[in-house]
Amino acid sequence: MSILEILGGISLVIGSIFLFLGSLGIYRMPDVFNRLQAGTKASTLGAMATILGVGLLAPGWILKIIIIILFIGYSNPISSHALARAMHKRKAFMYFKGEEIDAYKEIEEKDNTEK
Amino acid sequence: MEKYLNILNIAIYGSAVLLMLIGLYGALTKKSLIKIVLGLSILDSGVHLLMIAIGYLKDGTAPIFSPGNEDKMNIMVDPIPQALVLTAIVIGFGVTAVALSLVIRLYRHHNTLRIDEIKKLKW
Amino acid sequence: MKSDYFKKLSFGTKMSRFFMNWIFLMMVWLGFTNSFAPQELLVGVFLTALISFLGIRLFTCCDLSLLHPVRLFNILKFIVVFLIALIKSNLDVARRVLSPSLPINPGIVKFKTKLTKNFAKMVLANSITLTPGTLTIDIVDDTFYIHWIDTLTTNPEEAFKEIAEQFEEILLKIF
Amino acid sequence: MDIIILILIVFFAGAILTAFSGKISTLVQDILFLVTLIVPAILFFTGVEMNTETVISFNKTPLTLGMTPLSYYFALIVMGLAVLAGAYTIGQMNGKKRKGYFYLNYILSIGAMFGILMSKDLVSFFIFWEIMTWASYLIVIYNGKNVQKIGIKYFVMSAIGAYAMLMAIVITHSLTGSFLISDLISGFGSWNHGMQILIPVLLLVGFGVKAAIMPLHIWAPDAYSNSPMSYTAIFSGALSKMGVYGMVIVFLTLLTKVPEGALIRDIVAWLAAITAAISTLYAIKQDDAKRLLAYSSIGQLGYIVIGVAIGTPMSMLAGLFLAFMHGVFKSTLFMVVGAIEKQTGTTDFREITGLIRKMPWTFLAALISIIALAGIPPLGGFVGKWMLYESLIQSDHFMLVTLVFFSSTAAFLYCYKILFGFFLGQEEKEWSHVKEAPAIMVVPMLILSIISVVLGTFPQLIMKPINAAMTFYGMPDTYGILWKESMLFNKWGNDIALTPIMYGIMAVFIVVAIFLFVKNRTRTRYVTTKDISSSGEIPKEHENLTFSRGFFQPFLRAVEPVMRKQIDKYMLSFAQGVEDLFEFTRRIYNGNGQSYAIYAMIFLIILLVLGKNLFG
Amino acid sequence: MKKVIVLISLGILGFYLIDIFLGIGFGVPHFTNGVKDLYLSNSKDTLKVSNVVTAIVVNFRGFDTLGEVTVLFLASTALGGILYKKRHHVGERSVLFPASQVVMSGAKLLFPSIVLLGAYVFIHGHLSPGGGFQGGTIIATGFLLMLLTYRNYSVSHNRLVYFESLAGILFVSIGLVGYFSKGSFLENVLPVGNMNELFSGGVIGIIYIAVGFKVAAELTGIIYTVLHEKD
Amino acid sequence: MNYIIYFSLTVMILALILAAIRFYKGPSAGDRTLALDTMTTIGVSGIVLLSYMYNRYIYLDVALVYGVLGFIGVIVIARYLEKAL
Amino acid sequence: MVGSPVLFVAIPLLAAFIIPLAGMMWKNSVRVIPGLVLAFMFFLSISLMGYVNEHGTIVEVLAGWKPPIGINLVFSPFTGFLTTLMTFLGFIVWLYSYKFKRNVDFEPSMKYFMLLMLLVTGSVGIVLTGDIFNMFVFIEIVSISGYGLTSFYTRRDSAEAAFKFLFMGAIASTFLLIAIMIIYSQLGTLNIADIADKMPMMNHKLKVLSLVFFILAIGVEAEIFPLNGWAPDVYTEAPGPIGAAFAGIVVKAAIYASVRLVYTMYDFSGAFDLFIIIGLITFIMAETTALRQDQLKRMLAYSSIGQMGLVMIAFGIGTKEGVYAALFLMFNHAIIKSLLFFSGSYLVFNKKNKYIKHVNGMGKYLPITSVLFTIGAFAIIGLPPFAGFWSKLAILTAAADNKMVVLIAVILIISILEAVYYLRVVNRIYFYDKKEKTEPKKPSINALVAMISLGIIVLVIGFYPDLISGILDRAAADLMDKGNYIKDVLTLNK
Ligand code: NA
Ligand code: NA
Repeated sequence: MSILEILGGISLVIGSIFLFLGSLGIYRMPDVFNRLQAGTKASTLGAMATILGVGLLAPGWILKIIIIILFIGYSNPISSHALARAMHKRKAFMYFKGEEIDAYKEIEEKDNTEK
Repeated sequence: MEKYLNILNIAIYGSAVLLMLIGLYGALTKKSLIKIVLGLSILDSGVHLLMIAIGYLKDGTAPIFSPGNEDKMNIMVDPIPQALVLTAIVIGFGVTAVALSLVIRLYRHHNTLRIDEIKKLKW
Repeated sequence: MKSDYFKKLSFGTKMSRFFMNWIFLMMVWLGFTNSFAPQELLVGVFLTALISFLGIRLFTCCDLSLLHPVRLFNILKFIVVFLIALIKSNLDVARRVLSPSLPINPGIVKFKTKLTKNFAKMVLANSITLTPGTLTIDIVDDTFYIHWIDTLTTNPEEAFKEIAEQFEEILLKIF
Repeated sequence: MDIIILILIVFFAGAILTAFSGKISTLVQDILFLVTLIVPAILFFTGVEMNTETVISFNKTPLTLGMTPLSYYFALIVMGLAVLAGAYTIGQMNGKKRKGYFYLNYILSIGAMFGILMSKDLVSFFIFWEIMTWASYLIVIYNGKNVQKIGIKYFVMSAIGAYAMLMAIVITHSLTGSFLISDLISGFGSWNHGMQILIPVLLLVGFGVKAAIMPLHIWAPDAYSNSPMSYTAIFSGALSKMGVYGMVIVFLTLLTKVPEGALIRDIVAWLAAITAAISTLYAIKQDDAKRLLAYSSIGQLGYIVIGVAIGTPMSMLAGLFLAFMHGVFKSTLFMVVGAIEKQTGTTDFREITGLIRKMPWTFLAALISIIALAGIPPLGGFVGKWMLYESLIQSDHFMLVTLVFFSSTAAFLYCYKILFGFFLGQEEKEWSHVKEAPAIMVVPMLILSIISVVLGTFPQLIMKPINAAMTFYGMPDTYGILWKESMLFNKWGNDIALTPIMYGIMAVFIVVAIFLFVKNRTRTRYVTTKDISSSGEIPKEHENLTFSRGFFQPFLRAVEPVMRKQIDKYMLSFAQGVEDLFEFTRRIYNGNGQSYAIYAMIFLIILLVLGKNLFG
Repeated sequence: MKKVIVLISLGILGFYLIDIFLGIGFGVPHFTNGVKDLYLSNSKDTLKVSNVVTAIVVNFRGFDTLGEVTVLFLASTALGGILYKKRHHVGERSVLFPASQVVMSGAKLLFPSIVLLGAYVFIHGHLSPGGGFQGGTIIATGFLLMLLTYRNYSVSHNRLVYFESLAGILFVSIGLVGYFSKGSFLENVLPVGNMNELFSGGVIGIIYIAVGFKVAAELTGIIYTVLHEKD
Repeated sequence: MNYIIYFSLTVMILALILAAIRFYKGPSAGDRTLALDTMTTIGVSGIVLLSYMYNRYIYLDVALVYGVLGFIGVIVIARYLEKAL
Repeated sequence: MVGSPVLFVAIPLLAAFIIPLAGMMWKNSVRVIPGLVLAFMFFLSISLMGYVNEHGTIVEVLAGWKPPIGINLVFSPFTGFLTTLMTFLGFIVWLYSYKFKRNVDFEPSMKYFMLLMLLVTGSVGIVLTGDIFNMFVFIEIVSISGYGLTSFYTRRDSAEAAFKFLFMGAIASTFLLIAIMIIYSQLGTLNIADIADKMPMMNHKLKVLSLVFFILAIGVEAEIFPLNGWAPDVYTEAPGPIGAAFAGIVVKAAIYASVRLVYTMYDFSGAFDLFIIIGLITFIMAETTALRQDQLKRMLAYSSIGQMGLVMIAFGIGTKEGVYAALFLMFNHAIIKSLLFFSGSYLVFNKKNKYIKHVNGMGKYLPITSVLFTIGAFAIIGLPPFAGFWSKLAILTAAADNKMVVLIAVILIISILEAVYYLRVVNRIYFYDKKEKTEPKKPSINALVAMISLGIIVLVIGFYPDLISGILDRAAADLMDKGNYIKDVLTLNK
């Protein structure tokens, strides 16, 4: 067993666990924003690690693997952000522990008055 | 009788047929134009699944020769249904696009998506 | 709101952007093909040149100056910082997700950034999204609105320090 | 080129030329019209030879043309009438709109009738039959009144007839492999029994429509009275004879070979007799001359069909003779009514009166024709009816004789009505300006009247062609046996001195006529409201007081129960019911796409379930 | 009532369908001397195309594909007709307001790569699971991304038409070249090369490139038309 | 090594199930989209892993295209959700 | 050989792709090129017919792969006859609509003529192709062109009609795919000749069920009852000439498809009875429904459906005479119904709902159009000596030869209804007074030329049916000879 294979295996295991944690976060968190928080981070890292693991196991594929990793790392935060903004604009339910802390409200109120 | 007992048989064909029936049900009973179009799409997907399933060969691989599997012709799944389904999908897409554009126009004129309110051509 | 599309570009800028784009796309092409076979490279060179040429006005973030060694160094530095943050954030997520009580105190805070380039802002926003407990909701001009899973402060400056400072420093050197 | 084809070409080309020549001048159009009718007549009388055949070779369906003695006989009627009525038409159509349209269809229908008579195969027979039907249909709706009702009724009945015929034709083809009439006749005997019944029945339905036999007659009164009178003359005189022509062939050839032939003969004869009786009653009831004559025509056709259907040599002789005579005198009467309509604008007995001095020649023609029609000696009608009675008695159809005799007698009533309604009675100021019809209308009427008189006196003139026609189809040669000079031989072999009897009766009649004529001429009687000349009816103040109002009321009241059951009312309500049914089928198409898809599903499932059985 | 009828009908239909297909069987060879084997061997030996599906789609049954391209072309034409309004106004917009700065910048950088990916997919159609349709679709989604993100990003209509038409002409012309030089429409006229190299399979690659461009232009046109369908 | 791959696959399937539950439960369209997006991400990883398992390099293309389409799909839905269409 | 069958598809598609470019340079080219292409197709078809008469069926191989590997096109006396008919009608439709108001605008005009051209191409493709899946593709080409053309006018109802059409079409195409896949799964081939050759090997149950799915799928386009609910709406809402194109071209192609199935692919005779049953029901339902219509185009639509039912009956008779009659009916129907749609459109041109009552008194205002409509009406009723009579005689004779007496009776009875509703219209044209004040629209010269040429054909064929009876004979013989078809395609020496 080469060192690459060992690293790859570790990467695979870690990646898949984080993928699971991401899904668990999505499952457990109370509102859509917190779910996005969990989903973005954990599943991005999870996917990147898993794919990297494959890349380490099959070094001949590494260039394409890198492209896929980069793509996931680049696109996932953007899509999460887009979704978060959309949900805020839709006034989706937002969980607060105590009082409401929402600095973004001012922008939306301004938008509304402009319309 | 044994054909009914094969789980994989049931699972694949059953889900394809179920998909078709769900699509048909939606298309035949829903009142919203969008839902009808969706129903047609689901119906299409069901058929595409059915087509693919027919070409499948147990333990078969994709019909693509790459270095190393050039002699595995006998375990390749049937490529023809795949080619056909490709065509069918594109055609289905075209039809769906036209359908949606018709829906848009109907909505533009009638301000509703309910087919029971769009009845200029009834009796 | 006008986009870059309508700006007039000098020939030099154009060429610079074109080559930057070409290099970038060629790298992507290598990734796609995963091969150095001459046929693939030949096609790739032509194809990426064509796409870069057609997209000369719009689809460029940067020009060749990005390849300046200092910048390249900073890019590497940024990646390291970012990866550390990413791993930290994931551990943070793991902790919150796995603890039965869901220890969160969410809220949306804002702060201002000194970055001017849109692309830089985007990179910062993405970095923030991927780092512990924060998620970019929106950028309006130079104000960032951040969803914070554990709101420590609502003061913009403090929030900036807490969330974005380490990235912004490096990004300012890159762009 | 064969002369028959030449005649047809002259007809059809002439029809089109005539139709469009109206753009040049009306005079040219009129002349062209007459020429198109006269030239074929001349060609026919000089050139057409018996028993020749011409084949127009369409490789799928060769059309065969040729003349038989029977068709020669009928062609005599058609061609002669066409020319006379044609001349009359020019007068009548003078100044009317859609002249080209009328001329076109007039000539087309004449040409088609000629074609029918010359057809030796069933396809050309059918084609010409249809052209005739359509041309006459277009004339029926010519005046644009009640187009949808009368026109469609005529069309539907014609189509029922034509399609029954067509069905017979294609079945014939499937059985003999040919469309030739001669093949039909020769092969018919060997067919299976069902077809031997079906084919004649279908053909008889087809011919029965044109011959207006009950219950296929419902189109006739409306169609006759809705057409311009000059064409009604053709309708009644020539077109209806096409049905008779077909029936003659069927009865002479096909039905002689089937055991059920006798039954079918009796049924047709009875239907014809009932037709004759009932339409006579209806004729009596009419206040409009056109409708009266229409019903009268139907009744007369009944006699003819009885003669043809019974099918003994003498009855056939009677039928064919009456067919000719009816063509002559009924056409004249329609022309008379047409002339009156032309000069006064109406044909209602209740409005017109006392035209005898205004239109004397017309009156003369009317008088002669009515004598002929009523079967009063010495004119042709009498001879025909005598033979008919004789043949019915000889073949033991006593009930039929009674019925025919009854309607014959009743016919006197409406004959009286025509004469009195129009010509006799008081002159009214309203009609003081009326003049005699133009010569071009009067002359044909008079010519026909002369023919009536001549044939009444010398029936042997046409007995010869009739005999030739009958022997051609296998009847015994009766010329010189049943009929010699102007002698008719009866059942007991004695000759009846018909001519003296006829002249005697004629003398009496002329005396009466002159008496009436003179009386009315010298003493115009003004009636008061208390006058009882209206057959016992007490006129009301607001009615105008002519003889003709309320004619025969008591009689009509007596036969009312019989007449109340109008067959065409049943037919109409049947048609309405059919349309309602279709309204129901229409609603299956409810406009809902999902419903259509559900139909599709149900259709699919039916096929899935039945598939195994369907495909065997 | 309607639903009951539909349910019963669909139930029966479902029964028949299941019965048919279970009878046919899954994952087992159905027939012995079908054309499948001919396709596999000819693809490998004659055409030197590794992706047999591509060989079928572009060569063996290339006529289908021509029809398929036509269907798409027709759909975009029909759609344009259905949603046709008098000339679009100046200053029209594809979306009501732009996306956030992040998405805009992100899309801008990503777009050329997506186009490249699409091109990659259709250029390697004969080697990989890709092909003209897939590649064209990817490019079109790239345009979709741009149209959705920028408020007034406009695709040059004429340029779309050029691409679409030229690609279509190319496809048919290749077919006609085959017809006139080899006697059969769409017959391969180029050397087939070696298996698994980029330049292999003769005209298949070129046709797939044409298809890719055409599909991309058509789908973009469709997206463009639909997005501008606002009053 | 196979055990590791099977372990990873199993965990991924569990993750998929959790995301699917979220997709089913919603409650908002955003939640569903998020769940779908996560499923896409897991799916991409899964395909990459499978392509290693079957040793078929060409499946990587599928993963890449799948990822791109998933991303654009989310953007489309997000734009729709913020009523920009 | 002057050309090749593949040009029927290649040239129009090439043109379709060139037209947008050409349109940028010369606007009118978007109208002119489709006309040229359609004319070319017609002449190609005629020249190939000449060749086929001398040398026998042409089997065109595509992509250099012999059947059953590759797709092939079959230009035989039968398919050639239909191709000639379709391309001719396509050209006439083009001619008729050349100067339509909306066709003067660049964009709609381009779309209209493009869709029309591809509608014809697709129909020709259905007829020529020797491959069952390829036929599916062409069916979809025809359908989508149809959807586009139906909703061409932006009146609101046209979209409704098109949606119904699409709805049925989409369901139909699904079942078509299923049928094709069942066949493929059993025989491993998609080539029609190969399928026909191997059909005896197929499991009987699957054979029956696949045919059922085929019938459902093709029946929608062939407008058989009860799958034709969409058709009247489409005929009403589509532009006038498109009604003619549907009746004259699309339905013909669909009927061809079903005939090819039953006569060539499948090997049981029970299907013929099904043809008669379906045809008869369609005929009766459509004609009785037509009787109760108050809109002109709707009436024409139902009449057209009824005629197609008659065609199916004729094919169902199953003898050469029956096929001859069916082909004759198809020919007549194509020509006559187009004439009726063309002239009918002008009779109710400016009216919103196109009620039959709007034709009142048009005889005075549009004399030529009215005469042409009348000729068409007389011809379709089967009045001798117009063309319709010969086909009616042919089908009746064919039925009689097979002892189908009841069938003859039913056909004739229903024919009376048909005649009645046509007569009602004709009567209105000539004998009613025009009520509306709007000026009737005079047909433009190109439309007039199109209508008159159709009218002349009706008259010429009526007076001299031999002109086409030879062609029909050969076509019928060709269809009946299944073995020859298989041999022609599968033993190709090319
Ligand atoms: Na994510
Ligand atoms: Na993603």
